[in-house]
Amino acid sequence: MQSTVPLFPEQASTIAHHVDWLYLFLVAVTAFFSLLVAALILFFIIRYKRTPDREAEQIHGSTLLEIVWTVIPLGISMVIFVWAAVLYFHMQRPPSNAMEVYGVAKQWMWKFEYPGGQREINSLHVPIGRPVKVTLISQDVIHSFFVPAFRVKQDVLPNRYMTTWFEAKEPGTYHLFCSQYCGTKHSAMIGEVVAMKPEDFASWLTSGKAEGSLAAQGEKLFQQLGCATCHRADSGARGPNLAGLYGRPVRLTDGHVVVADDNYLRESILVPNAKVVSGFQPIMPTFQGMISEEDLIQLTDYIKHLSAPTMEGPLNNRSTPEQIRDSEVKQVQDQMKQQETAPQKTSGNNK
Amino acid sequence: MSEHKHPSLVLYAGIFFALIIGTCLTWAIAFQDLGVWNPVVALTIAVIKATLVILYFMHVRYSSKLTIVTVCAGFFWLMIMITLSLSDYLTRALQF
Amino acid sequence: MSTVTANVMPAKHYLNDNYGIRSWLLTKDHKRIAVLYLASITVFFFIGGIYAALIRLQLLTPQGALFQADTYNKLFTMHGVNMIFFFLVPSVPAVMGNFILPIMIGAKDLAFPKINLLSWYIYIAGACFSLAALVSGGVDTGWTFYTPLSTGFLRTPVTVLAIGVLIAGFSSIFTGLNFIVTVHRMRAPGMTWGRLPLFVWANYATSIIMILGTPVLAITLILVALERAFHIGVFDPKLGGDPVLFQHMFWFYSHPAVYIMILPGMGVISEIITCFSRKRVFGYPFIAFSSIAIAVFGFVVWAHHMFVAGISVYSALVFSLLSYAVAIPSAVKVFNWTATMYKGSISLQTPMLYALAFIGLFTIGGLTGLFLAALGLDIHIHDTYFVIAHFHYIMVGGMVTAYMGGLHFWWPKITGRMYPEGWSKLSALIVFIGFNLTFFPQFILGYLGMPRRYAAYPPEFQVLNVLSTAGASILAVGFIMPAIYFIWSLKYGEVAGNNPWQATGLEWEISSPPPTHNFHETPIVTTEPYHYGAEQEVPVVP
Amino acid sequence: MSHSSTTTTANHSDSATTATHHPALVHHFDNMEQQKEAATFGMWVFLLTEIMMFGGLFVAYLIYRLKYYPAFVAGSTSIDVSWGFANTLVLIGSSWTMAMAVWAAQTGKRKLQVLFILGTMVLGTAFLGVKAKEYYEKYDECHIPGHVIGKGFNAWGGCSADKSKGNIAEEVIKRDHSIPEASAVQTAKQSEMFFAFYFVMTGLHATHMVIGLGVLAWLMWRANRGEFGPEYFSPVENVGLYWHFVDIVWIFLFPLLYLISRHQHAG
Repeated sequence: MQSTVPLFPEQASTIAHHVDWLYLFLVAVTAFFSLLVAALILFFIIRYKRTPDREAEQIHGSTLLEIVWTVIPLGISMVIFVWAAVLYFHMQRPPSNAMEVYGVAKQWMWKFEYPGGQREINSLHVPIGRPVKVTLISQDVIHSFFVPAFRVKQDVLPNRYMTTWFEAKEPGTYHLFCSQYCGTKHSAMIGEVVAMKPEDFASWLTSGKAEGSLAAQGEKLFQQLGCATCHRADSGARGPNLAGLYGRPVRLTDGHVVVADDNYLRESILVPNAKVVSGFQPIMPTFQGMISEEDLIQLTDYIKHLSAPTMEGPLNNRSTPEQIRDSEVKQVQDQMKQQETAPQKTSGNNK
Repeated sequence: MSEHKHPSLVLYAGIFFALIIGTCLTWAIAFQDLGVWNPVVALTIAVIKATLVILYFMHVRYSSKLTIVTVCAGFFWLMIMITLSLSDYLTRALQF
Repeated sequence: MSTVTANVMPAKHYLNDNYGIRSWLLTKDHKRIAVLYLASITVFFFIGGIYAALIRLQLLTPQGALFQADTYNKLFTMHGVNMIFFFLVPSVPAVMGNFILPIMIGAKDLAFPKINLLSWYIYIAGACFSLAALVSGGVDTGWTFYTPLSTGFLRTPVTVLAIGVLIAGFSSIFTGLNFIVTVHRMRAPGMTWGRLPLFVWANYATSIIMILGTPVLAITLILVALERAFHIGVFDPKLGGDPVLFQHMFWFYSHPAVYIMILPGMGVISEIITCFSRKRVFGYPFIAFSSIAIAVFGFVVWAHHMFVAGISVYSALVFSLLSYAVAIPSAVKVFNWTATMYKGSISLQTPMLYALAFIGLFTIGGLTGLFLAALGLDIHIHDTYFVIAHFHYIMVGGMVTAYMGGLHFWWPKITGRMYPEGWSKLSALIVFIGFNLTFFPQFILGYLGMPRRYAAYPPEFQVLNVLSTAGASILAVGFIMPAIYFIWSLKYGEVAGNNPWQATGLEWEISSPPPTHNFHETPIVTTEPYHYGAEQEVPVVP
Repeated sequence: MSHSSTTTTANHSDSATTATHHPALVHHFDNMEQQKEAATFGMWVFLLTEIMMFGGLFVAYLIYRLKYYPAFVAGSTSIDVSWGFANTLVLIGSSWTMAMAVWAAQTGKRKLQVLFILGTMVLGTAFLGVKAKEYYEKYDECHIPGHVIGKGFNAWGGCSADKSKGNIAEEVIKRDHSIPEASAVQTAKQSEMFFAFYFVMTGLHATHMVIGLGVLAWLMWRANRGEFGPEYFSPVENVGLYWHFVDIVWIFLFPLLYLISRHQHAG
């Protein structure tokens, strides 16, 4: 495929060839039916060319044929649907061992941050052979993170974290495009993804100047902003203890259960009264307009890295939010499903 | 179909009073705490009132099937829009 | 009914009934309104075409050959808005539907002639707004008006353009309303639903979409305008709004709208294929109901434009599945048209050339739609040139081709004169070649990863882009030629006679051009449509 | 599936109709019945578009209501329900007078027609008057979303000359004293979204009312000239359909905007 006009982009990620196989299957289907129709048309116009001595034969139709050409396309499209859906679910579910990177998009540039605190602009360095999960947010309009060589694309929304993941296979430099039209310099909002051998990546990481890891910077912010005055581990704390919170289902004052993911943490910092943990007062002030997207990422990463308290034990600790054991997760998810349909009712659980 | 049927004056007045009673009822119930049932009751009464207006004031009760189909199509499409939009919003939080 | 020799123009017809500007601008005759529409959408087709030409010229070189990025952004926005709302949506329904549909069902006019005229004035008002937006600097939102870019970040006259589109939307609502009522209430005696020409079925299905979809676009654009004027926050994430909701509401109209832009074309094809094969249509009820099925299913698939936009995975699954439901009726139509030619008596005159081109190009366009409905694959090709190529195969390869076919087919009916056959065949061929050269490379570009709406691109995409631009210049020639020979034929064209194609259908039983009130006496229909059979003379064209 | 024969024409239209050619019969209809049915059906198809237009707003309202439930409750509770209640009664009254106007046209009572159309217009105007009063109150309390009209959205008091008015944060606290002020102010700020929908929905409804009043005036003029009777009353019927539709929209807007979360106020 090294001709001057390539037909495929490089297959630089582990899913690229899965996508390409599906693509080729669809190309084959398209080619078959297009050529079939074209061949029939050509045959008919030659064979049944109008001549003075022959009349057209009148045919009303055939129910059998109608059924055949309804069922066959239906069958083929169901194959495509299932195949593509399975692939899609695979592409939407980042492996748990994925390395995390944060990306902030703005008109018209990409900023990336590594947990170690390294930052770069319009370029993203990743190791090969290891899944990388990119958590993305926009500061202004909708952008889209698109790396053709990896076959990944994800719109980047303001006010909401979106994630995508990939695992690079070959070292190299690949295009990073913004594929959602985002204003004047949309076509200049391009960057590069540099895939490196793990050892090269490790040395690249250490060579970059970092002012401490994201979590460390987050901790600094946590102290500066005074979060720690309420979010403490002791029983008199006015805010829930955040240790071990990340990724767990949390029960709210209105009885709903939500998962404490990136978006929940973000919302709780910016709009603290939206989803208050059961057993606590909605007293936290909002930080809307006071901290940047990068600060938020640092805080989130800090909270992620707080491991669960073990010494005090969560059982008698009033300030640990009511968490749910793994064994109960399925049950809770069912409950969440049911909740979605019923209108909510809010009221403090006290008085 | 040539002779156009329409409700009697008594029926018009009856519908009018039913609508007034419905309004008062929905107003009074709004101040009672029925939990999750408040919006359900309020909207049920609204649907009943709207149905009365459609059937009698707008003469659908006496109209052709075509009119009935048209009215139903409107609400059917509205339901398509609501259900499929909510299919996104209500399942976003779910894990998969 | 003799051919060739004794054709003379009727003494009195809708064109010479009376004269003067007022007789046109205040007309309530559906045929004259159709001609008004024909003139105005032709203007917009060529304006949109100029934008397209400039877009293709810009992309000749990787860094952009002609314009700054912001000018380019305005070009593709205005190209999209012009072509979609001011050409494609009104093209077949408002021109051919307006002219032919009432005649086909044996009515003297549409049910509401005044509303019909009003719809043209509304269209013109909307067009004026869109031109005003152009004159006052142009708009660079993209035709999709995505928030929050359109609401909070652009200083161009977005509101003016949004109002233009909103107004044009009401024009299509009124056209749709008129068609629905006309088909239900104005059919001639004996014109049962099973005897309706397929063109009428297709326009009826289109009207359903116009009626039910357009108002949602209207309210969405009103919210955008309010957001821009008062910062109410409905779509502004800074104020707690959800920009994805805009996409839901926008595509609730704009996905069905692509069926507004293809169904009437399918109706035209059914008429042409039968006529030039001299055959009954194969599987009449299946073609008729597949139009309705497309109209209905078209409303439940909109979020396949949003698979990477941040909708829930479950929702994406549902919309992907439903998207395949709409592919089936399209496939059924293609197979039925092809089968109609079997054992026919096929004559390759210009309308038939366009119809055959339609079948081929629409098949490719439709099948590439499956790529975009396939979840895992759409992630890669969404918002790339693959999408551009796909929908141009539907919109240009499908609808514009059908429109050209229909225009050639009914031109003798509309004007009473024939176009020059040789020139028109040549132009059809040029359009076909130019079109494929323009848009086929874009499929490859898209899979290679070139995003849409790029004013500049990495150098490795240049070869395909140059091919595409070369194709576009050929395509332009193919569209300029008809404009010239159609105008020429108005004066010099051969007089057509009532039925130059020896076609069936009520429109071919009245004079060309038709008399003002279509029928002197209400016709009574006793046969199915397309009753091509033994008792008619068959013209043999060399 | 019979075989083909040619299409024939016959002298159909003349035989069916024109014994008495009504002056309102347009040339392209065969008879008054066809004309009337086309008109009514056309009106229904138009109302279909109206359903979808308001429908888009209802969907958006529903989604945001789920998202910002406490703020929607607070915003809804801050509206004076008695005016909305009164307006509902007024509009239902106008629907009845409109229905009676159609009845009067069908039965050919000219004076009653004019009277009932006038009554509908009076009630419709009264509705708009109350609406204007409510809008002015919102303006005074700075509950108009955005910062273009008035002094900018302010739901935490101190905007109106009467300092006690328009403080949604205070309302929130009044309902549940345990809620701290910081949280109440957050909820009050979020109620901007509720007011956005309040104004867009009632505004679109009021626009329909204004158009309706214009059409009613034209109708009254025609009714007064005695144009309508048992033979020909489509315009009255169609304007009636439109007016009833506007009434139905309000029947849903009233509970959605004024009532649904009211109970918590009492509790």
